[in-house]
Amino acid sequence: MSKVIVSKDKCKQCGYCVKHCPKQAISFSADFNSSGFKYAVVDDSKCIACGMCYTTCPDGVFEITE
Amino acid sequence: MKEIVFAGFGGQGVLTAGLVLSQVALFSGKKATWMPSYGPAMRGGTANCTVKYSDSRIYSPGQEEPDVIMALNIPSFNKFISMVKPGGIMLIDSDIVTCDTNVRSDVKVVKIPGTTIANELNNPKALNIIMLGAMVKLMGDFSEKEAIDGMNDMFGKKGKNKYEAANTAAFKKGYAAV
Amino acid sequence: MAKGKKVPEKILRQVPFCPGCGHGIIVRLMMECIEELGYNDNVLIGKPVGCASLLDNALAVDTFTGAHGRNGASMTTIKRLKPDMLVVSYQGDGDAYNIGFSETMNAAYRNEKFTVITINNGNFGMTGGQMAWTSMPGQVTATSVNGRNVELSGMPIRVPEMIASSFDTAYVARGSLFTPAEIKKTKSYIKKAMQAQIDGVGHSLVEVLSPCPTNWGLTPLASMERIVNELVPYFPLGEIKNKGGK
Amino acid sequence: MGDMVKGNIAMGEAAIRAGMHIYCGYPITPSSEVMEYLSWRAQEAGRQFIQAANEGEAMYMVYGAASIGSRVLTASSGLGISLKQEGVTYMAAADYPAVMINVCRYGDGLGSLESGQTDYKRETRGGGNGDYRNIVLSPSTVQEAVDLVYLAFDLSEKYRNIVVILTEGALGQMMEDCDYPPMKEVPYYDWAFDGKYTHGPYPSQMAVDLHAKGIKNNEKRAAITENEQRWEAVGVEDAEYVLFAYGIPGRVVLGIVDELRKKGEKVGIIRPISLWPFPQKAFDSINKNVKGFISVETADSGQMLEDVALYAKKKGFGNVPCYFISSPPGVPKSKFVLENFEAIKAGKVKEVF
Repeated sequence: MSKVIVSKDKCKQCGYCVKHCPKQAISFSADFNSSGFKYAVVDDSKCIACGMCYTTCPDGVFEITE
Repeated sequence: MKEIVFAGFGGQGVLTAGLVLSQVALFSGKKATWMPSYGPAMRGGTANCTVKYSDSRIYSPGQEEPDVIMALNIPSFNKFISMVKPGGIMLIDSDIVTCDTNVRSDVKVVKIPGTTIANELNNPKALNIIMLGAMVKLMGDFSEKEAIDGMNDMFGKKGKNKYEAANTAAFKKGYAAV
Repeated sequence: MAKGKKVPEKILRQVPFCPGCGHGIIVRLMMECIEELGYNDNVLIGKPVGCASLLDNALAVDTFTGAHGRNGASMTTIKRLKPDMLVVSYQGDGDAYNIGFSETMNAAYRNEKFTVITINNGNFGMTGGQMAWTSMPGQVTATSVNGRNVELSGMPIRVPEMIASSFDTAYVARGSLFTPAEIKKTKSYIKKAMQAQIDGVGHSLVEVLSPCPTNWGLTPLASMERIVNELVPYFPLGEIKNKGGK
Repeated sequence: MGDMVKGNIAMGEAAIRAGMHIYCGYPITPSSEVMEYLSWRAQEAGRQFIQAANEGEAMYMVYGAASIGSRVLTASSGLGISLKQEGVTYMAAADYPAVMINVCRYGDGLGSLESGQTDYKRETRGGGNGDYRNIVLSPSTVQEAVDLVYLAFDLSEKYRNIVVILTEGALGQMMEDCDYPPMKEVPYYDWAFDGKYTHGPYPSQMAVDLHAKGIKNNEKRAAITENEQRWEAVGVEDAEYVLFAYGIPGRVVLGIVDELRKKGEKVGIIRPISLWPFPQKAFDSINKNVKGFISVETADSGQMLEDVALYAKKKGFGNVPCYFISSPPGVPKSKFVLENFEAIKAGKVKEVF
């Protein structure tokens, strides 16, 4: 079963993943990461591990495990 | 040490004639330098080169006070006649340099009808070699055979063996003309 | 159907590009292509002057530090002396099309068998958003504060089309990043460009329309919208030339 | 005995013999024969050759070629070398080796096509922005040009430094016989990019401590200064006047000194072969009671003269007047130099330093 791992401290809050997630499974956190950004949070119950977030992310925040 | 200037207009082969003389000098165990005029002079107008040869180290390769000058057109004669060393020689093609050559009493002007000889040989491009033959005779530093061997060796290395007979004939005519 | 996806191991660290900057995506695509083509241990990337300078120490492959605009020349000799090496020149539009126009065009003119990836973000990013030859008519930049006046500065330059139509090169394409599908297409262009080099077909160039949210004064998402609405109509996407493999 | 060969062509052949892998250049009188020769000779010898769109592009080709550890040569003249300077300073920043031949033409800007020595300051001081020096070697005969080009590749690699062969139009264009050194096949240097990331990151200037690197480079420059001074000296031990001249004027002045000494005049010459490092050790043999130093240059402003004065001071000759003889474009005439020398001796010329 695939799963998404989020490196929250790499996130710069651009929002590309939020926009392009086909399941609307990604939202921004309420708190801030170490760089001061609200970071991407994945709702595992909605995620299908399609990898769109990996594809659109400029900062290598997402890893999809096999 | 001897200093010789070869001067004419571009295409007459004066640079080549000078090179042959320098190569002949090397061939006979001397040191030699060849210094061309270059740049704008290559593209029309007069062309000239300075050849020096010596039994010992040659310091300046440049024009200082030539022992002999070969002039193959009037502008070259006019430009260089004042430069010849007192007692030196001005060698001219009398077919081309038709101006008054009686300019300096301390310089011997040697006139060769080079163009006429070249036409007789049916080889108008050989003017430079004919004049070179005369030059070598005047210098007296190299035998006729030594010079012809050196010349043919040089052209042979450039892959121009096919002109050997014609060059040899031209050289001999010039050598015999003084 | 799900497959694992991980940033290539040759990317050592996150690069400090601005939030939403397209460089991060394009660098990843480039490194994915190098890895997938099996060239991780036989590759040299030409790094330019500009925002891509931030790649310092970020990539675990040989990375040549070029002079501003001149990598078209430097990559030429590297590729000629090391013909089996994959040589990729990663350049911004200011680097490749402004200051390095001569080197870029001359390398293409000679059909040098290396790959150029140019990031077209319509301005000079690193120096603070000045006008580039790729800036759009009317675009406000640090050196065109009233909007680019094409009467004085000419219309935006389309170098890929110039190269494709003028020189006997192997592959030219233009991609963008505004949807996952466009990103995947762009990756396929980069891969085909590298393959053209590997096959010895000739010079290849891929331009990528990329957002510069910081200097455009837009959010990342609005920047992507601008690309769709304003840039794509002038800089059409797709393969411009493909001579095919050997 | 070799055949008569043009200086430019002899230098091209010497580079091939030295294991040059690639030549990148753009033609300019009076250096073009280096390139014309290598355009076919490089291929014949299994090496490479590129005609660039301009001198700057050629220098960035040199930069790329050096980065993968190849032996690379470029040649140009005067203003062409000016165009290369951005690349030269990048090369210095990266500590990349290369050999660059300047067949100097006379003058500022476009200058003339005639032979000159007006680029001395540019070559010996670096030429581009920053804080570096190129090793500069200057031959006075075709044979010496061959030997120095051959040596230059080794020095360049040893010190990871550009070596400039600063010669003149006259030497590039003239012919003399020479013997060539043996043919070398040299592998690419192993410190360079090999595509495998063998040496780890190679950061740009912005990512390194430039001051620390500069201090380290001072050590390199000190080693070069200690090890690489080259010169020819005649008659300096008892000389009342010592003339300084390099390149073609160097051989002309050697002749003058030879002639004067035969007449019993106490005159000497130092002919620098390395211009940077300047051969300051040559001062150690000079007569302590020398009356004057005279720099003879095919230039108007006395460029090497400044180095003569500088090192005279360093070597304890600070009170010895330094004179300048400015020779017009071309090969200096012995008579002209002699007349000027006589005028200096007669006290008719004011010293510059």
